[in-house]
Amino acid sequence: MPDGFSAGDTAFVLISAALVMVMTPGLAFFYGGMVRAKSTLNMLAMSFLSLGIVSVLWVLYGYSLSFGPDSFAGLIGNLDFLGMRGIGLNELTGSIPVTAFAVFQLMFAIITPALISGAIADRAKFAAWGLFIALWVTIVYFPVAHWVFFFDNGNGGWLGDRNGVIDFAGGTAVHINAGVAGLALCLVLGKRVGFKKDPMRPHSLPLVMLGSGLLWFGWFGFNAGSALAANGVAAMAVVNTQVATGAALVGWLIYEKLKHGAFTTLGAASGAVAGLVAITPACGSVSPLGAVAIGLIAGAVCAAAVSLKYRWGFDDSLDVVGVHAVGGAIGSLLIGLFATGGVGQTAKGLFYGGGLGQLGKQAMGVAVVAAYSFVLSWLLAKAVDKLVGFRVAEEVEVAGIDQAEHAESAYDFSAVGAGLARALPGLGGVASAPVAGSAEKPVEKPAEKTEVDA
Amino acid sequence: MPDGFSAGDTAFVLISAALVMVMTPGLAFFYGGMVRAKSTLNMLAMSFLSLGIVSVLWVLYGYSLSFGPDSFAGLIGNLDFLGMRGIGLNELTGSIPVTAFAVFQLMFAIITPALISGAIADRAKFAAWGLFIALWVTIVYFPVAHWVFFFDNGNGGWLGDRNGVIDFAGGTAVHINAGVAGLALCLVLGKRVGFKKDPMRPHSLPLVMLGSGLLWFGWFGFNAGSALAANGVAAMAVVNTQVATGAALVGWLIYEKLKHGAFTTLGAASGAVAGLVAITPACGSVSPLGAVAIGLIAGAVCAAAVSLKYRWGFDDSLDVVGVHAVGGAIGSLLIGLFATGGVGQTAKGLFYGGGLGQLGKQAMGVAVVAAYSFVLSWLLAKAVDKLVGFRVAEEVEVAGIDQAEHAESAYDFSAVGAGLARALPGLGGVASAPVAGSAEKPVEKPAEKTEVDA
Amino acid sequence: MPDGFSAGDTAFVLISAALVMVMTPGLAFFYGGMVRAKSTLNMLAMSFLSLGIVSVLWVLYGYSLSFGPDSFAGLIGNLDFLGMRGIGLNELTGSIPVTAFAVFQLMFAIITPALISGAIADRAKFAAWGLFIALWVTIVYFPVAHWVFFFDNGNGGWLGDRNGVIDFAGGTAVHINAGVAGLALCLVLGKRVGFKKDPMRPHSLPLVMLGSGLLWFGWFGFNAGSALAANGVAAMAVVNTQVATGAALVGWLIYEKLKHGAFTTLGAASGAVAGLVAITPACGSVSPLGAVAIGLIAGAVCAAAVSLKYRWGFDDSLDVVGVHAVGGAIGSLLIGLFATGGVGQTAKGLFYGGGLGQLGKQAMGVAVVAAYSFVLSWLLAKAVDKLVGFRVAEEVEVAGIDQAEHAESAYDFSAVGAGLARALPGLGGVASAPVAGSAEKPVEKPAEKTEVDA
Amino acid sequence: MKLITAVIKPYRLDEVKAALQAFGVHGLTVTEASGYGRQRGHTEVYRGAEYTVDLVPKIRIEVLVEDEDADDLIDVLVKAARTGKIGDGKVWSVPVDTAVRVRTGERGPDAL
Amino acid sequence: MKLITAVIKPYRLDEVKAALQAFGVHGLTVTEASGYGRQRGHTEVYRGAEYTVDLVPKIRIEVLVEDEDADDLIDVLVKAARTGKIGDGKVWSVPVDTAVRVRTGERGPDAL
Amino acid sequence: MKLITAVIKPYRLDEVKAALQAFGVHGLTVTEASGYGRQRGHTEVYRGAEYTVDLVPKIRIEVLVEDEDADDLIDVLVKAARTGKIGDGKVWSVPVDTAVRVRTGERGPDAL
Ligand SMILES: Nc1ncnc2c1ncn2[C@@H]1O[C@H](COP(=O)(O)OP(=O)(O)O)[C@@H](O)[C@H]1O
Ligand SMILES: Nc1ncnc2c1ncn2[C@@H]1O[C@H](COP(=O)(O)OP(=O)(O)O)[C@@H](O)[C@H]1O
Ligand SMILES: Nc1ncnc2c1ncn2[C@@H]1O[C@H](COP(=O)(O)OP(=O)(O)O)[C@@H](O)[C@H]1O
Repeated sequence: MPDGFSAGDTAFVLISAALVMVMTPGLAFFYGGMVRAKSTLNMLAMSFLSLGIVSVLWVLYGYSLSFGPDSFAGLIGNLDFLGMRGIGLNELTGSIPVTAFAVFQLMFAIITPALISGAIADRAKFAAWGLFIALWVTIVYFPVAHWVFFFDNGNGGWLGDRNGVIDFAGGTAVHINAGVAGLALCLVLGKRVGFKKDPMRPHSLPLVMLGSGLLWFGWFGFNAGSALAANGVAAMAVVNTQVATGAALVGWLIYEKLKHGAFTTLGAASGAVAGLVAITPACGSVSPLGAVAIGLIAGAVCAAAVSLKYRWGFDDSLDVVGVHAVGGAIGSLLIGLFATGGVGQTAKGLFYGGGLGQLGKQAMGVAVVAAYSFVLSWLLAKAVDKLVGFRVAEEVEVAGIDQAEHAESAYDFSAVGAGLARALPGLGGVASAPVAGSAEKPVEKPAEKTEVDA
Repeated sequence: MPDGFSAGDTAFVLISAALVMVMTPGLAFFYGGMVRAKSTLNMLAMSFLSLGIVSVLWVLYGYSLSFGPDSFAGLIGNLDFLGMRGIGLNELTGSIPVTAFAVFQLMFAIITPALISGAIADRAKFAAWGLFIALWVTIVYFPVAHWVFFFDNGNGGWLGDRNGVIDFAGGTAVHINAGVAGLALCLVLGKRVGFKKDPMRPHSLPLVMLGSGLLWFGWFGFNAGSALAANGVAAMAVVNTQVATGAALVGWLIYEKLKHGAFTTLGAASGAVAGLVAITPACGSVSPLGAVAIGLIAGAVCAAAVSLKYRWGFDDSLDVVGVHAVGGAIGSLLIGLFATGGVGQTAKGLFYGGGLGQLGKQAMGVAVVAAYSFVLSWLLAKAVDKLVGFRVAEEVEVAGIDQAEHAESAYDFSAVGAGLARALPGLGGVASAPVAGSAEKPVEKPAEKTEVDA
Repeated sequence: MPDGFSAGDTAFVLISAALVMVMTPGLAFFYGGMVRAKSTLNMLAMSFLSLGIVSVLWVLYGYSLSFGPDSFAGLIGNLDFLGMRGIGLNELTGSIPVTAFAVFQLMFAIITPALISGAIADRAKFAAWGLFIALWVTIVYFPVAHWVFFFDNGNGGWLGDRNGVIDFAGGTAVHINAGVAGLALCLVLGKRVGFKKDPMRPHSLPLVMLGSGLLWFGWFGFNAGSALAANGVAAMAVVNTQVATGAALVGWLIYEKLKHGAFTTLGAASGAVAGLVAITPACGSVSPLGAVAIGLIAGAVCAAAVSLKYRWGFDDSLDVVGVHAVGGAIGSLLIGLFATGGVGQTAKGLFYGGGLGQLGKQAMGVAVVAAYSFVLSWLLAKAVDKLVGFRVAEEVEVAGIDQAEHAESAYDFSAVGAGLARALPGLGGVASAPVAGSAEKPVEKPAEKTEVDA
Repeated sequence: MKLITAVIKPYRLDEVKAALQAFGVHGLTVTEASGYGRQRGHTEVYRGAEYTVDLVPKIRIEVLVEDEDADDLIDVLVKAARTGKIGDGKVWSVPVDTAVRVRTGERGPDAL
Repeated sequence: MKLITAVIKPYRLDEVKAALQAFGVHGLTVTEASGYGRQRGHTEVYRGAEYTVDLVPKIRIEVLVEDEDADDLIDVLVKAARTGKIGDGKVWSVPVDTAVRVRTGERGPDAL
Repeated sequence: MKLITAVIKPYRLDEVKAALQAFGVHGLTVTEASGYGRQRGHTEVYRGAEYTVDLVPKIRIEVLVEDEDADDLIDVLVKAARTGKIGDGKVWSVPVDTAVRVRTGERGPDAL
């Protein structure tokens, strides 16, 4: 390998890429456990589909648009790396192979659209969702990643490299971006049947906890891996990620106990995620004490934010806005207060004698990404809706989208065996008769009719 | 540590070993979710048993037979390392400790027999399965691993080192080997009661998705770790693994939608695994675009292959043949077309001007391993059947093998508490009365009789 | 980075920290699957709460008390690092950043109290548990970690550094410590309602298996990471961890089959954990063959030990004593027999010509930690009980603690949708009417009354 | 007294409950069930396999009422449960000798 | 013959089973159910959302008995199931024309 | 009209369904249940603990038939469900005042 190469750094980034990859299944479980049993599979599949589509697009043109040499004013990369060709096997970026950096960043491009899916749980046509992912990463994510993550000493992305907006691991590009897109989508698709009336409680909290556990685990790769080296900054990012997350978990539980009278496990899981989101942009700028403060604030504020949807009446079903948009904004802005100047960046925050300068830059970054993401996401969602229709029929939603879109039900705990599978809900078979669109062939006319019998 | 040692490479291989280890539980969940609730535990336990037995045999003689100095013509290792003695603490193979290489390879020896278990779901005696594992790794896996994975500049295994068959991470030694063995076993054991009549749908697709997620995650260690160093080849292996898997997921879903009319989550999970299998031998030889092509092909072809069992009437219950044998063969053969000569090996495939030479070698490797595995596995299965009987009684299978072989049922969602546990299936207790063989003592005669009351 | 820094070692320890972190969710699932459905969430939340509270305390003073310069006779660290201040970003301990070491050790401080929770399943007030965690880590864990893990060439902790007690990764400080504390707690809280009468079988064995799988996976970080470098000792620790665990799984299954007539999956999962516990202190001292021996012994002995609670009548609900206290003691003592002197330490055990010296030291270490932990844990539990009451009301326990303490139920497999969620247990909703304390507002008087209707 | 049993489509439960409340019946017992009838069933293809599914989920409701209310209650139930589509279900009534309220031991009409 | 049906609180099941044994009834069939009555229901707040839950879990027990034992059996059931709290449930009895033991085909009393 | 209720072993359900079809009954309602009777129960040892399990899973089938078909139907049911082993279950019949088809409102025989 060429000079400047570090096997240690490469090992760290490659393993980090694997850790970030596992966050997407983790997210799938986190979301999948929160919906009702009858739409669990659709929720899981929405995240897994992103693993499929984005991986392919990344090779074709995604990497090039995001990290190809800047083509204009730090807005977008060029097409030098179409098909990921022209990247030498041992060519380096910093101390690691370019391919290692490319696959690490691919994992970010995968989870970002997956995060959006929580806002439109139970009601989106699967094919339409796939189309949306492809359009959204192309028109929203790839450019924004270029703005924020592409550094080329001053000739890189306009937010990060050119204007000093600090986003260590994606508070703006990933979380605000996805959170605001989620808001746009749930406005375009409208509310679920029974929103505000039915409880719509999580059907499996252990699945939610599994998701949050895997997210927490993978997030160490997400945050520390963003140092692109196994060094002191990476180590500090691990410390900050852990303690901010723990503090946010505590913060959410306390808020909840005071407000609603119980410590819920959903609160613990959500608090952890809120902390992970908030520390994402800041983990390379703050001290452990600063991280604890950011965590406590993010936990409590997000706990309050998730009930806004009931007040304002938008059905952000799984709180993508309340956790990712709000949490991402909190973390990005608090850098302006807590940045010590002594970790990954030299910029100081207000509390460390840095004045309001950095806070201003952070606010600018938050505003720009939020605005761009909201407008474009709304337009794309409208376009998809016009083209193929984004939302399933009400009867499909009531019967459970899993049957209609995937011809499956998530569970069958039948004692009798699959002969009774879908038919005995009491047995756990999350039954609901097949619905037009599922992989079914009626035996005879009357059978046809039964297709909506549920 | 001695000269040539690399802490970075060692860190990479040790973590990779941990990643490969977690694939076996992942496989257990992937398979366990696919069977009916009444035989879930047996499916899980079959994989975990491999973690137990193979680990012990590896220390005793497995490592030595696989990676001890060649004893004859590249067919098998010698006994120099019985008990893993005589391996210096800081002795190196390449840039890492020999012990690191040994434990990394152990994880491969563990998952390979576990893969086979999917072919005989719901019906194999647990003790017989344990006996089979011990015999199979000894007589089939250890030699084949020597053929394919043991390099000793020209004096190593006859397929890989001596005849240039390319198998970067185990397309032949692991997947074809296990897939073909699965075929042999399901022929020896025969079909499940109700095969082709009962739906036998997965009892928990979230569990299947969890398994596929953990497999995907661990597979980065499986493939990239096989570079035995954190370098450019390892990085390319990570890229190829990710994009081929994503492409295969998409390929399977598309095939399914066209053929059966729905995108199933089982299809998404299976497609991902098919892609992982296919890229395994090829990830060190092809470009990202080549990997995408291999993934799309593997996804679609395996999706078609899994229905052969209904046409030809062999009960490969969880599609070990359709996914692992077929997928492994696809990947191994496509190296002959897509090898660029510029990644881990210099051999070029047909599309890169290498002619048909490599394709021929690959075909030879596939054929040899398939033939050896089928014949030996069939004989071993027959032997085990003669010795201790391989299949449970029909009434046991109908009542659910978990009760008879493990004296447990997988779930009990009873609201009343375990007093009603196994008794109220409606409560989720995957009930079925205890069956002879379970850990039960009848209170009195009539109780005896109830042992088949289910 | 300064001289002596190793990116490879740093990558290894940082990833190991992530692996150890995921053990706590893994433990949550391992325990959560073992309880009845109606108290699953409380079990999960007890572990997650440790992730929250301990992370914050570690930053505030925990790290300093455990690893700050010794303040007196190797008993406790000083306050130099309050708030984790005064630690330079690139300051090293050995070849890695101090912060990397600090976060790695934090993960140990998190899982240790979490381990205790299994002893008091189904019956502890959540707030009281939180208070106990805070007190226990402060008064028990931080000092004991200092005794065992703090090395400062002879001026470190009194057990490890000053008296040569060998504990590579926490057999005493973590497992005996937690196991004995669990005994004290279950004595203070008393038995569950229905202990010895109701079956109280695991409500989800797949969840238990998931937990054991994640524990096994993470344990490689726990044990090998304790080498604090990616070297030969770390590699040997990985080998020993894997083979001892496999052997213990086999040992437990064999014992069980002989004693009770069936191979249970709970036995496989428990055996694996027993092996992991036993090899923890020894993985840096023994050979692979020694590790296999330790594993077989630990598996069989722990399998026998878990039934003592029925004989002696203490309700160590999830066998924290039988697995962690007993397993930890076995591993710690067997070092005195199996230590080769050629791995991480030079001290030889009896079987390697080292005489009884080391065995004596090990016995001393076990006794000291056990005694200290039992007495202090008992006093703390009593104190918490006096202060806020440690145990929930009997009716709450019978109805299921999840409703009362978390206002949730773990599952709802309702086909109808959440409208029937908690109400149709047959649907899997682990129903039980809300209980005073949950987040509920009665509509009207009679509603009040229903709060105990379940 | 009569015991009215209704087997209905799961998602009609809310309407039925509301209708009963309105009618003045303040108690009922629900169980999950599944059944088939006219619609007989349909075949499915899943992962290349084809098979028949003939049971669909239903909700089973039991209500105790006094004789004179029985007929009206049946009408209320039928109206509330009806979707007009096949599989709407059945309602039937059987005579009850006696009913008791467990809490108080009251018998007959007072037990309701 | 009579069919006695009891809807009780889940955690009373053990006591009821014991009482029936003592009374000399050696068979029964249990189903999970849920229901509401006097208690009507309550509202809950969960993650900022407020909604009503009006069904609570119950256990439904069926016992076939000979006519002469019916009344005593009802009393036994009621006593065993009672907690005195609202929601204790109901017990009712309906006439049975005939009962058969599947294993032997025996009819009437012998079938029990 | 009669309501025939059968409590059978779960894995006999397929045979019973087939037999009913053959007999010409085209509708039925199934619920999961569990029960005990003669067999009383058995003790189990699990992880060193010993305890009694006395309920085993059953399937509960309800069929509405016209009076004249009741007896034959019972015979059909009993034959199809029988395994000759203890725990085969019970079949009983109760009189029905009236039955209604929800979809159409048809009453009596037409409702079936
Ligand atoms: N003879 C019967 N006995 C008991 N339940 C029946 C009977 N016939 C139908 N049912 C129940 O009524 C439901 C609807 O009946 P079906 O004939 O399918 O529709 P419809 O009543 O609209 O013609 C069935 O799913 C079954 O649960
Ligand atoms: N009219 C009824 N028909 C059928 N079941 C009823 C009826 N009224 C009550 N129940 C059942 O009895 C249970 C308890 O009744 P409820 O009125 O709440 O308490 P109580 O009987 O103590 O006044 C209810 O949950 C329901 O399952
Ligand atoms: N008296 C009864 N009332 C209601 N159900 C009963 C009664 N006796 C038995 N059963 C049901 O019939 C099932 C089989 O009865 P059991 O006596 O065990 O076998 P058998 O009928 O073959 O003697 C029981 O599990 C229970 O569900």
